[in-house]
Amino acid sequence: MTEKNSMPGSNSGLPDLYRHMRRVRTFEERVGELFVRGKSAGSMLHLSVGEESAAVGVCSHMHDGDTFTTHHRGHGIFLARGADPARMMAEIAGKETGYCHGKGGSMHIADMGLGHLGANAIVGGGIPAVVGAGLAARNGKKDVVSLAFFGDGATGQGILYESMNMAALWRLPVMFVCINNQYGMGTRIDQATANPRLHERAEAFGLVARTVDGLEVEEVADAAAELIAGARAGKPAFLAIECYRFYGHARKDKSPYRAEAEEAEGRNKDPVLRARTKLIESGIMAETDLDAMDAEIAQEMDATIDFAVSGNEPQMSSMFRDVYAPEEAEPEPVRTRIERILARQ
Amino acid sequence: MTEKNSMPGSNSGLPDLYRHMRRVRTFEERVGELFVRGKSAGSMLHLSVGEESAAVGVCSHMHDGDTFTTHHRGHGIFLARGADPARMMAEIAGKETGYCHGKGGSMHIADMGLGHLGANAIVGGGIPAVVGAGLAARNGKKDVVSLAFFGDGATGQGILYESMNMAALWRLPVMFVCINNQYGMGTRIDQATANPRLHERAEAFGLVARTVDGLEVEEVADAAAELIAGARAGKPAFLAIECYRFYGHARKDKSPYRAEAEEAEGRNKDPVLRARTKLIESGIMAETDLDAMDAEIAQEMDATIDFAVSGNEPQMSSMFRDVYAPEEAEPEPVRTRIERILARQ
Amino acid sequence: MIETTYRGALRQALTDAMQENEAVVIMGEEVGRYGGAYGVTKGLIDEFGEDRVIDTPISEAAIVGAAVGAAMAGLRPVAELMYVDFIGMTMDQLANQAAKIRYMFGGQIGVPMILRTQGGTGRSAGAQHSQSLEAYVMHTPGLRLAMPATVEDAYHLLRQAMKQPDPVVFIEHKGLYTMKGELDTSAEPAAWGKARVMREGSDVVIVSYSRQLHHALAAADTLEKENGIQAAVVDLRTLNPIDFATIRPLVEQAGRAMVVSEGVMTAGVAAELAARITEECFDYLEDPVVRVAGEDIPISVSPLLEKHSVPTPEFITEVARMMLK
Amino acid sequence: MIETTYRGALRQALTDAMQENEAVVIMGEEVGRYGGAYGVTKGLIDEFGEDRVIDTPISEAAIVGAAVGAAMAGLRPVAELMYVDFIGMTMDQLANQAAKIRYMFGGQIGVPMILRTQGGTGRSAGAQHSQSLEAYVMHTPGLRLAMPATVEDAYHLLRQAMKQPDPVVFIEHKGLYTMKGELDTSAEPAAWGKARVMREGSDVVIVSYSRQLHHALAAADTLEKENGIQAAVVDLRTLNPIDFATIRPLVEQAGRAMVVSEGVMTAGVAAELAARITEECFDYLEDPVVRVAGEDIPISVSPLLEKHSVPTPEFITEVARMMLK
Ligand SMILES: Cc1ncc(C[n+]2csc(CCOP(=O)(O)OP(=O)(O)O)c2C)c(N)n1
Ligand SMILES: Cc1ncc(C[n+]2csc(CCOP(=O)(O)OP(=O)(O)O)c2C)c(N)n1
Ligand SMILES: [Mg+2]
Ligand SMILES: [Mg+2]
Repeated sequence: MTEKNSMPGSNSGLPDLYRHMRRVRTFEERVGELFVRGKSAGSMLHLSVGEESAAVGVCSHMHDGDTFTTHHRGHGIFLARGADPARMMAEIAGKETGYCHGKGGSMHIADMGLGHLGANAIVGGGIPAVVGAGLAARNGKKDVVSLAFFGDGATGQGILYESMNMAALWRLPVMFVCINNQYGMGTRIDQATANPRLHERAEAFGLVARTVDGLEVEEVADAAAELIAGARAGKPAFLAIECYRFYGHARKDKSPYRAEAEEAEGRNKDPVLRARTKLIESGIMAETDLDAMDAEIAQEMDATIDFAVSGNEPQMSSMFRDVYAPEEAEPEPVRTRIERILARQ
Repeated sequence: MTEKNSMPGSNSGLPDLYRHMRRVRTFEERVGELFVRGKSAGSMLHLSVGEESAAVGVCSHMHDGDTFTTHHRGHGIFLARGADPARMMAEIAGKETGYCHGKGGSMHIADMGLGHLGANAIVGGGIPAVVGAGLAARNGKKDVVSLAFFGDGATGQGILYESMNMAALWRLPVMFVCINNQYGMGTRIDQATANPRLHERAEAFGLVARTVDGLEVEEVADAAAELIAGARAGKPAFLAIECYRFYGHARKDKSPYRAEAEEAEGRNKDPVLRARTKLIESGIMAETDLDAMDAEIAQEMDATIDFAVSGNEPQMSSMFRDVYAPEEAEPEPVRTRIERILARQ
Repeated sequence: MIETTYRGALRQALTDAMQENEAVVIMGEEVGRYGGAYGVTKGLIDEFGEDRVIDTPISEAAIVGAAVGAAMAGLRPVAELMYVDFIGMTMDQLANQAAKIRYMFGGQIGVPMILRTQGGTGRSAGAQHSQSLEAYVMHTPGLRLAMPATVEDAYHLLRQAMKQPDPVVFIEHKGLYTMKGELDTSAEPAAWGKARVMREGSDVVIVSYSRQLHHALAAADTLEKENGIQAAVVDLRTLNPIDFATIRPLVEQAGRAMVVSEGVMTAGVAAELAARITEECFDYLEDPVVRVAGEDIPISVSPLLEKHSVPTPEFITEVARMMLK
Repeated sequence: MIETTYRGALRQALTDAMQENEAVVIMGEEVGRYGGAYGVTKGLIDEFGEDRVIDTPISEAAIVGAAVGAAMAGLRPVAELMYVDFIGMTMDQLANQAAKIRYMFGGQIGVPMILRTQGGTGRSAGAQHSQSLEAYVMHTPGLRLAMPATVEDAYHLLRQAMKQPDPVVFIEHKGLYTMKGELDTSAEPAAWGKARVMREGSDVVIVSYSRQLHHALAAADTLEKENGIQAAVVDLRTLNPIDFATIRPLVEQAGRAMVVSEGVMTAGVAAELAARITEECFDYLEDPVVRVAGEDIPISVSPLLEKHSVPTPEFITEVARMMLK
């Protein structure tokens, strides 16, 4: 369906991981710009800056045919899995040219071609779908895995435990990926639970469970490799990735509930910068090469804004489309109904 | 509100525990009879035979002012907490003379006077209420505890985890009591989860958690004493009690999904018989005294059937009562509405 | 042509669909070894195995959510909700996910799943096991809604539902499972979405569905015998899509219509039917469309109160007489 | 008399109630330190402390369930559901527990809790954050339902709701928070359950509530100015209880009625209003009661599609003109 951006089928090393993280970072920065320019559809834009290693580390071990669901802060994951950033940006702008023709927006992007079963604006809402995808894989004896990505806040939702229990019980090829950025809106994880060692819950349901530090993308990728391989073999898994939400909850939130010192420390845990430094220090890549890569990415992402801004608004006639399958009648518009009844037709 | 049957404020020893267990057992047998005589309201009667130690052991450490919620198999708990078995039986028969005037039935008995915030026909439905009761206790600085009783099947419900998380987070005087009778309808616990060590889940949320063998009522009572005391002091707890559901799920179910050998073994774990034997063997009570006690209980429980059967049906006029508070207008009956509109009034 | 029951017809529909299509799976509480709380799926696990008849934990929300994912991933799940009363736990997955996925994602994919469940009164099952909650579903764009009243439809409507490209909530009535009837599985059923005129009559039109259809038919008999009143009776069969084309000429002829639903009256299915019939047939109506529906109260366990909390044949008869007085 | 906003009036109502009654607690996601997703509870945690303004985990079902238990145990909880769109997760606790406890338990106890939430379109928030789901609540006996449209009612209706003996779902509109208006907190408000005639008019009666009331008022202005049409406009204020006594004489006089609701049309609030007005005023109606309601579709994130998915002032105006042509 969609042309995929080169995403390695296995962890092909730090340069690639860096490149993908940089793409996510830059994309999110452009989303912020889109908003500032007044061109986004609404302000419910949740940037994943600071969480790039989770998206990129995990997705680096996903294969063709694998499926996944994401949450409201899912741009990075989708991009890391190979999405077209221009169509993403257009969707975020609510345009016809976006992935969902302007109906979904930032929180409801999907691409069946890439196995993206959908982002979700309901915290926890996308989690159980992977159980179903896991059943489909099992019954079809397909060697695929299905991953649910969600935030630490979703651990407040009962449906996570219902889903983990099912996955463990049926030994499904499923993995639960909790991106623990320490906050659900203004609530710090220790204000939301008495035990923030989230993987212990998964263990109690019989899953293979780990927590990794998101600062190191290679650690994330290694943990993901191991757990995903296990999940494919019928050992469903849970991976918590510790990171920090660099900015506010949504575009307008300035996080007044966080101390400056805490924020500064949190933003120090920058997986993108860390990978860059490592590449240079270990001599794998020269700073100038990295600068060139970054510049190329910046260009690519600049273009997404142009694409988004220049795209058409959805046609009014599309409003009644896709409530039901194309072969079905569309819902009768209120106007038609009223004209009809007043005309006694 | 209601006169309480003597239920010791603390574990006053095996004779009392036995007596209360026997009362539960005999009551449930009479419920079975009521059904056979065609006098119960419906057939959704879930007998707690085999689970008496859970009800009695835990309730022996509840005090005045404590509150609790129960599940669909809650007769025994309510009785152990001091309910009037005659009004219970009348409710089970759907009579005006029952606890809820025939509106609730077996699965919806409650008595605010005894702190019984209600039985529930929704698996897991009564669990979160204890979090609220715990908040009320905390805010009111009352030295009371609130207990949620539920079955192993309710561990499939996400709301249990949401509730446990809140209780642990806010250090509420709350205890979760899981009566693990090994089955949820026809589903054995190991067919419902990959890890049947249920207390591990509670631990993972930060609760104090234990599993005890329900065969020994004194063990249940001791564990309850300790955990309830902790809960009162702000250490919310979870207690799983292992037992066996002697009969079918509801009155009509003959449990064809269970092997006879398994059932025989399960029914061997009889907490009532065990306590009786212990009383005799340890010389605490003579068999004749126990026989006399049993006979007295049998008589008491026989009378409940008479009370239930001879009670009045609810008045038709009560149908619209108690949807809202008494001072509010009752809902307009359909008949009144139709008469009114056809008469153009 | 075989003689069977509503339950038997449902089971036959599931069996035939599973034989025809490997992708069909059944999932829910007690659907396998137990055979379903009302016995509809009895024996299916033996025939189709545990991978296709899946006993789940008691996790209604995740059952529906898993069915959504399964449907997106290529299966044709038939999820069972033991009682429609439990729909509250599933409403997010049903209304925010299943119903909206096709639309939100710009038509990329549909969610061809069934949620089979049952509702209604009649078993003294109390306030949380006796409800008729189809209005919640009908009010949710994106969800189809089918409610079979007859043995024929228990089979054919379920078969049709299982071929729909969009999610269908399929609500049976607990009071109908033992109802007997003739079934021709190879007969051409009424089209999906078409109502069925069960009885002609030019004095009043009674529009109903599910178990209340039988109350309406019984009332129509009495009305004919005792009062010479000719009542047309329509079985809606599906509430989404809904077929007013069939109802309209009948109401225009009779000038009087009554809608009968077991759901509570206020903001329920009866309100929609009454509003819509009024819109379509306004100039022909002698009286407002009369709503005979469930009382605006919870259902009691007392059999006496339970019975009178929803329309009875006697009450339908009486209302028709009032209308034609 | 103070000049404030809808948001400010809500906050004032909460503040006054909390000062008056120790038992009042607020609980929900982000109600404390964050001050509420829409800022309604800002500052309350500083004034009343963490024990009375309780930040919860993201657990909608348990929030409502805990409020039920708290109400039964003597508190007066005001639970907040951040978006009414999340009501699906709470429907079991709301409809099977809160709504039915008094009845099931034979009147032993009530559940005097509030569920405060907000709904509606206007912020490009997409299909899962823009709905108007009041019909689910209105269809559930035992639940009261209040939906303030004005600054006055943001205060007075909430204060009244907090004195009700039964559970009240209180739905604000996200598009109204910044609306300014005058508020006299000591004024005698319209009685709980009474509708308010916002504007007299003998040509057509427009019945509405929440934000659509303002669309109706704008339309009425235009109709008067441009067409000399006199539209009466009624603000229902509460949908349970609901006040037809106020509406009836207006409709009988005008002979034409339009109901305006942001919720989707089918089986929604507009259906109940249309059915009920027809029942009450049948002989006086020149036309069927016209339902101007949300389209039977999910809400798009595209501002253009979003806007036209629900009634606009222009559309209401146009429909009134069609009715009076
Ligand atoms: C069911 C539900 N409840 C509440 C919200 C409002 N909300 C949106 S995001 C969010 C915080 C989620 O935190 P987390 O899961 O940690 O994700 P993060 O935003 O940190 O990425 C909340 C409360 C929602 N969208 N859905
Ligand atoms: C929400 C919900 N789902 C399903 C049911 C049907 N049901 C009633 S009892 C039961 C089994 C419950 O098992 P458990 O919790 O172990 O209690 P037990 O019956 O063993 O005492 C089921 C599935 C229900 N009443 N409520
Ligand atoms: Mg977070
Ligand atoms: Mg059990």
